[in-house]
Amino acid sequence: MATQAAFMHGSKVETETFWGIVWSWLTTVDHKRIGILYGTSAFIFFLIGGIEALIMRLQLARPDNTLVGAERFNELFTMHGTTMIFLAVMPLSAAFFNYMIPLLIGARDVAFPRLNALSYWIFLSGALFLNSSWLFGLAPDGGWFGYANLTTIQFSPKHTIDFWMLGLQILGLSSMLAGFNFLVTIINMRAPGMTLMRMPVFVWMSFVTQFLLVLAFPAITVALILLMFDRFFGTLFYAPAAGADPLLWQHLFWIFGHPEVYILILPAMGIVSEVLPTFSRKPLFGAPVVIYSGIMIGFFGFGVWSHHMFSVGMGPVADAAFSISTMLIAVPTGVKILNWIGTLWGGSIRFKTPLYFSLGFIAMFTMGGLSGIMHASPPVDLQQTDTYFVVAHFHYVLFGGSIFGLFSGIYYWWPKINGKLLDERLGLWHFWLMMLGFNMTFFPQHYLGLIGMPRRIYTYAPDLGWNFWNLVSTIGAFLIAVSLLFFIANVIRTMRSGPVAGNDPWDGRTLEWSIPSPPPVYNFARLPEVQDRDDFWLQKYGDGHGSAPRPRPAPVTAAEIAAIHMPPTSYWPLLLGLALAVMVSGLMISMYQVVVGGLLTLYLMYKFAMELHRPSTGHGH
Amino acid sequence: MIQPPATTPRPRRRFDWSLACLLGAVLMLACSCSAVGWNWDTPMSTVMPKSDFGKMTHEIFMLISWWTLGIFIVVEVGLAYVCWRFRDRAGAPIPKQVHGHTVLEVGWTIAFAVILLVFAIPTIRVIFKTQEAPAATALRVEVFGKQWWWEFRYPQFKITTANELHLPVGQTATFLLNGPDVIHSFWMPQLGGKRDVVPHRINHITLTPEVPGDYPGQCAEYCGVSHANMRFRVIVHEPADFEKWVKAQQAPPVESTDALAQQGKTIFSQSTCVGCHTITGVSAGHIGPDLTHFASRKRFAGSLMESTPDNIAKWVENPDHMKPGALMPNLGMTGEQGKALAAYLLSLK
Amino acid sequence: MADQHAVAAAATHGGGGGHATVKTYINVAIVLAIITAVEVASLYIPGIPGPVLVISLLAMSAVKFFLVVGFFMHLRYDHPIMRALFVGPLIIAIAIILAVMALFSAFVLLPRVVL
Amino acid sequence: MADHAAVHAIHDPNIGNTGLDNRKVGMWAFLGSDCMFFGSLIGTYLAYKGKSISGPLPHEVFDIPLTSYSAALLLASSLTMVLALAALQQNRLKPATGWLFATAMLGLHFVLNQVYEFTTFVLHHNLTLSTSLFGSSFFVLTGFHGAHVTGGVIWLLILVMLAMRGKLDARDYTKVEIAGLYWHFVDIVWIAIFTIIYLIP
Repeated sequence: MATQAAFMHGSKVETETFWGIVWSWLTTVDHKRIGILYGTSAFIFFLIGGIEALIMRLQLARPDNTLVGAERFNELFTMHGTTMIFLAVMPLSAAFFNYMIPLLIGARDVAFPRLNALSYWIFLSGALFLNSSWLFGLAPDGGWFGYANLTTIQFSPKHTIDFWMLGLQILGLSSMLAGFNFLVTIINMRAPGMTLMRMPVFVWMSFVTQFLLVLAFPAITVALILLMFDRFFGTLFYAPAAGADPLLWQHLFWIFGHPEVYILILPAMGIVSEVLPTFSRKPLFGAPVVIYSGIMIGFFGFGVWSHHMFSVGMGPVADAAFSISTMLIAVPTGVKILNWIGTLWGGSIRFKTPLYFSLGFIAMFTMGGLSGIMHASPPVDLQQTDTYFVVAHFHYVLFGGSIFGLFSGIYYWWPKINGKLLDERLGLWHFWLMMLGFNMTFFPQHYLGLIGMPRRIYTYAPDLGWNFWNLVSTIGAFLIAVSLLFFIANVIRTMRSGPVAGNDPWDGRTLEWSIPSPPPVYNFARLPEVQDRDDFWLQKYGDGHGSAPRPRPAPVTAAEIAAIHMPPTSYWPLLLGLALAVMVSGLMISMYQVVVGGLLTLYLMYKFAMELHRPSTGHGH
Repeated sequence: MIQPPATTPRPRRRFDWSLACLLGAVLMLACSCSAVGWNWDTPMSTVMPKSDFGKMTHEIFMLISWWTLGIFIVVEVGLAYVCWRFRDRAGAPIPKQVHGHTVLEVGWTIAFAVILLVFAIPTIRVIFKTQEAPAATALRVEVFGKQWWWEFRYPQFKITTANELHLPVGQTATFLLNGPDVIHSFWMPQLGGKRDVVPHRINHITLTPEVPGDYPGQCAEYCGVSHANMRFRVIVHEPADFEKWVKAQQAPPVESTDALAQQGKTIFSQSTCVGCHTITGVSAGHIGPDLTHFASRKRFAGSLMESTPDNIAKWVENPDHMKPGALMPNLGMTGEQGKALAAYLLSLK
Repeated sequence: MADQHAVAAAATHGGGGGHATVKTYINVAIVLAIITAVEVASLYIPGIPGPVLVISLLAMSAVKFFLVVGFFMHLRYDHPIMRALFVGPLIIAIAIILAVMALFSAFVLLPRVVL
Repeated sequence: MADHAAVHAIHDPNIGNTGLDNRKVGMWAFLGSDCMFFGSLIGTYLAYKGKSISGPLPHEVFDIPLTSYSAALLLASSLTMVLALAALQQNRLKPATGWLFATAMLGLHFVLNQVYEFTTFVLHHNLTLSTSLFGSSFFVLTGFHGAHVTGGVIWLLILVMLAMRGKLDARDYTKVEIAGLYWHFVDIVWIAIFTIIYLIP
């Protein structure tokens, strides 16, 4: 390992001194390290978003409460939504894309390693930019959906919306760059023999997600650009007095926003589709159907956006059309759930923490999906939209779904990433407390919504029958917080003294379990020849229809390892991420800063592009 | 690099009693909480429809609810059963590697599609039914959602009022929704809804209240600082009572001869109040609520507070303190002036 | 769409698959120039009914679009993956433009009252 | 392309297991994404078409002959771009550099035409970003296209510079090819804008 580590960076420096280690992380282009950076940042932002949620729940614990005022509450729900979506769930998924996709497809890295680093640094600069608004007392307060024309300069004259609007553009850029990178990686870097239909289902769901990322973000980018021009340069896109229709924002936003929902859930579905087969020791039931369902969901995802807008008065024809398309999209989703249960059927189910979280995913996501069908019917949706019923619905999808799925992935792949197994006992405490806390928080919100509690209100009157279940919901939220303490304790304990995992602690089915934990920098000393979706399982056990396990390949020689070429480190991605933040923040400070930052960004882009042009004559590390 | 299949017998897992006890305790707590009851008949309940619109909505809601509840139970019980039945047993062989079942896949895809068809047909019927053009006899009410209060105008009666909507029972009413500032949403949970108030676009919603009563309503689209405080009330009258209300609103306001009230009137007419508020015969401002019959309304300021002398005095002293972000400026009124204004306003029956 | 033009081009230039030659490029450019000229000229011809004009303009620009994509961008010679990566999003984009247009002209349901 | 890939498969980290070049696949993915970007902008323009309540109307300000000339410039630049690539493939560096330079100059001419057009609108027709919905949506849509062209011109000029310094030859075919893909895309966006915004009444 020591020789590998030295080899990894292609030079003698670092891994010795503290600053050497820091520098090696700042300049890394290794997909695994970038994955860890994404995961760690995302978890921190998850905690920040969680604290915002806890303060909101405290405010709502009783009627006419005065813990935080109206302005602060509006900031909290705006930042909670924005943080959880863009800074927690998406980057946590990105962490898995980064770390696992190359391992699952048998590649040594992503297609564009430096672009990958660039995505991360742009993400981080956008995330810090957005959250720096708290320091200036200018936290965004327009809602994560930022409906125009409330966000125009007339109704939001302070810089609050600017932080949100510019921060989201930076984050969108990061997501799109990562999206292109993973699209190319998945299309072009699969190991020999891994046809598209032999690709693990997590990779498939990620593949669909990347399409959604690169096709949905342009729509919100345009919406945000129009808003930016309205706020800074006096255009009239969202000015009703000039004949504009503020619904333009809603359409552009939800053309992005609905695919975004699938961007948040599909990776978790992919994780569940890996975890269930491993722990029931059976292949995924109807894998092609699960894959096609994912594709259908992705495709239809672009045709249902207006179901977020049934109350705006689109007219009966549009209401009916979007209602039907929304109901259609429920079919592939339901099919997936039954296929997961079919995977468990007839298996030999080993109850380990990752599986608990995956089972939790199925149980809770089912509920979120079913309440979603209710909103697909516009008349019902008219009563439920903008009430706590919807809050309950999408938390069942995004918390009960995405977060449970992502935690399943964390427990599942932790030994691969860190070489040590997380503690099962603490893991179960985490799971059960989270499950209880989650249901205690969000189940009563269905009821609260049905008896008329609207969303986004910082206070309510005491005589509406909402008091008791709001209190229960608040207690549940704190239970979730406690469950996360168990997770953090688990992580700390495992880092100090966890059992060593070995290559294949779960008796896994896919390629990542065939290599050491943690994997060497080049992942695969020899690129695998893939014959099946569960290739590693077949190597170990044969296909169960008489074919014998494959003979073990010859040991890898030192010469083979020495011949592997890995890309050198690069500091341009980091600098480029910083320059972009300088340019964008200039919009709120001075146009000179925008120009200087813009020229700097262009220059750094040039340097970035030229770094590997003719590497033989360039600075060979 | 490939390891041989694990053949060592797995140790029997220790049962975690502390976790089980905790789970049991919380579960019992949850059950007892549920025993407190789920009271559906609350002031803003969406499941106690009091109009034709609400009832049509509710029927579909109940249809989908029962079906989805059924599916939910089947899936969850099925999941639990599968987990129990196929749990790993010591020394069990590798299970049969089943890859799928085409007939099953086709079967449940069709089943889902059929169930959704059951939802889609009544849905589409109700969509078109509730969005028909209203009859000419329908009562027209113009609804203006403003940051953060509601204005209601009855063009055929030439009445303008605020935060209190009066409707006759059994008569179809069409609401024309409009607003001068940002997007709001007009929602009367017990009567049905909601429909967004989008600036410079006329939206409409038509319904027939069927039960007299006093129902709360609220803005349902986030509209800025005091979104939570943008409430209103709907009073559904018997037709005769509605007539009476219309007559009273059309009449000029009755002024009190009380000295304090007269003092209040002087303050009102000599201050900037007149720039924003209308009181027939006194002022003609259009930015704030019409105050002509202020005392006929039980609540004020986005239906936030009861119209008591104390509340009104506090409000005019510092509106922002009572309703964060209130657009009515702080006019620097003293406590005395506030009391006088309250007396005057409460005399405007 | 691209295939139809490919067929037409193959007939004209006698070259099927493989690389486009310089001669092909020049021929395509000539066709593009002619179509553009016809497009602009059609604006100045009086008496063309509106819908006919709109449809023919759209058709002509679609032909130009796919000529450039197919020949200059080599898409007709390239791997199907490239085609999928471009044509798929293009279809979604066009569908969304059409849907947005429909949604924006179907809104006002009742006459506007004057504020 | 297949034989091209086979030669480089061993050495070139940009060639994937499908034999395709990563950068080219990436560029096509980006162009697909950019379709959505311009699709949203064009959708916005069309949604607001005819909704302006003041200011000049499109047909009052458009200078069709000038814009047709601009359209012809971009089409011509697409031709010079493929000629540059054809020359580069045969490693005829001088003509390749020349055609690349010609492409950049045609692009620059287009941008200058647009600057002139915008200036005329502002000075002679009183049409600015804040005049009307038409002003807003027209300037933002065509402005973003112009920004794309400007970016392309800079890209091409960098390639020309590299070629003049002897740092660009047939080995860099793919680098020039993806620049070309981007350039042609900018051209086809203009084909759409020209018809939808300028020509259709």
